Amino acid sequence: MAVRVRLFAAIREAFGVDALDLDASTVEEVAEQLRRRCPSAEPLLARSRFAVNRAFSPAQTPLLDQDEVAVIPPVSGG
Amino acid sequence: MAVRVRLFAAIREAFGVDALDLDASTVEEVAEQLRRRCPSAEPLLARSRFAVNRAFSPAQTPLLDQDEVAVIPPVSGG
Amino acid sequence: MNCDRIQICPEPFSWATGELTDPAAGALAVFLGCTRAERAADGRDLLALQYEAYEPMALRQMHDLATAARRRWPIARLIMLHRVGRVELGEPSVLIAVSTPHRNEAFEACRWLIDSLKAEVAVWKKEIWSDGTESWVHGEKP
Amino acid sequence: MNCDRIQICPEPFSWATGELTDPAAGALAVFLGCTRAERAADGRDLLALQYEAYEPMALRQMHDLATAARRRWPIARLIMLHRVGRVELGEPSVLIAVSTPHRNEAFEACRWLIDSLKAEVAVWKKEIWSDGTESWVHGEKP
Repeated sequence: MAVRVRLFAAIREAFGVDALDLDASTVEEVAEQLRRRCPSAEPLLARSRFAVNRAFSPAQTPLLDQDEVAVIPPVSGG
Repeated sequence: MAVRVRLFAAIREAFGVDALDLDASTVEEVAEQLRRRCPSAEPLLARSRFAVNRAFSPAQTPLLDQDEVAVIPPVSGG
Repeated sequence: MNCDRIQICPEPFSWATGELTDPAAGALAVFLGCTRAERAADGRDLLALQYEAYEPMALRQMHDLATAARRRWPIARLIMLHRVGRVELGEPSVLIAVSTPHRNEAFEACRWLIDSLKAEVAVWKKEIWSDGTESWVHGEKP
Repeated sequence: MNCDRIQICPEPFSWATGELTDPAAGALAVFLGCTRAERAADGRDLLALQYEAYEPMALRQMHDLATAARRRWPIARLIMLHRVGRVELGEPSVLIAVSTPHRNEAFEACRWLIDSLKAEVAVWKKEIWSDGTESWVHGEKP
């Protein structure tokens, strides 16, 4: 599935882009491709959650074409 | 001692005045004179505290000439 | 020296967030108490509240509460205002505002100040009802 | 239908007590979180915070929090605002404001909303220091 991956905060800066287009069939596959692409981001990726279409979603979540997957590192608003 | 007695809220309305000049040597004597002067106010006087010169003061507090004694019925600010 | 604003206000009061901001303060907590619409069991509607204060004593008590709060919490700025006179439905009668380094202490101080003010400060309210009756509140309402 | 104001704001926000007043609301509680001056152990001073949000998700989460709060407390009006962009020392980054019939529920709802927002909503802050360094905050500061 062709999915759009959104990156924020320190993850965004580690990758140097705020979005990536990947081909993946689950959230876990997105995580795996991100770890391979930027090993230095792995510790923060390990502490991050994922959102599919703007809702938190577990690793085994299946993806559909055009889904928006976002990496959500620990939040710090307020 | 010639003291000024300040009256507020329902006590003030019961007495029809917002201040009285009394001669009394303790807070308790002020209370006693108020009860005699307006028996209908007695239940609320019994639930009231007294302040001498703007600070809560117990019944046995001795008074000095020109003291300001205030009857403080249960408060309801806020 | 601190810059607390503590006032008994015969007219509607105004205030601004800017009065509370301080580089040391990461948290501002504000409480406003307002006249709330009420219907008595017999169908009368509350029109307004009329507040009366023993002003010099009330101000002294409010300053004492501010001093006590400053001993207990690291307060940067503090505002404590109370109306006297007639306060219409929805209008504020009391304002408590504090700024502190962190949010827990701001909430605690704000809550303690309004609770203490309501319990202790020499201010009274009279209810003014739609049928022309009026009644002083002396003690907690049920 | 309710009239909650829930926004992510790229510019300094403004609000007024009047947005919260309601005849049914006797109590208004407001919380503002601001950039607080800080000095690091090595002597650097904090200059500002830079906020970033995943805006559509953050807005959805804020609306969900408002809905959950309304189920739990009798909220008359609610405002929830969060800045993005650079927020200087003393400036507000977040505002939570609720009005309710009585004060206990106003304090509880306000506190719950800010605690939940800080724990869950997709917003991040970066610290900007006087020596030119910058660091993202991911997880509770010590």
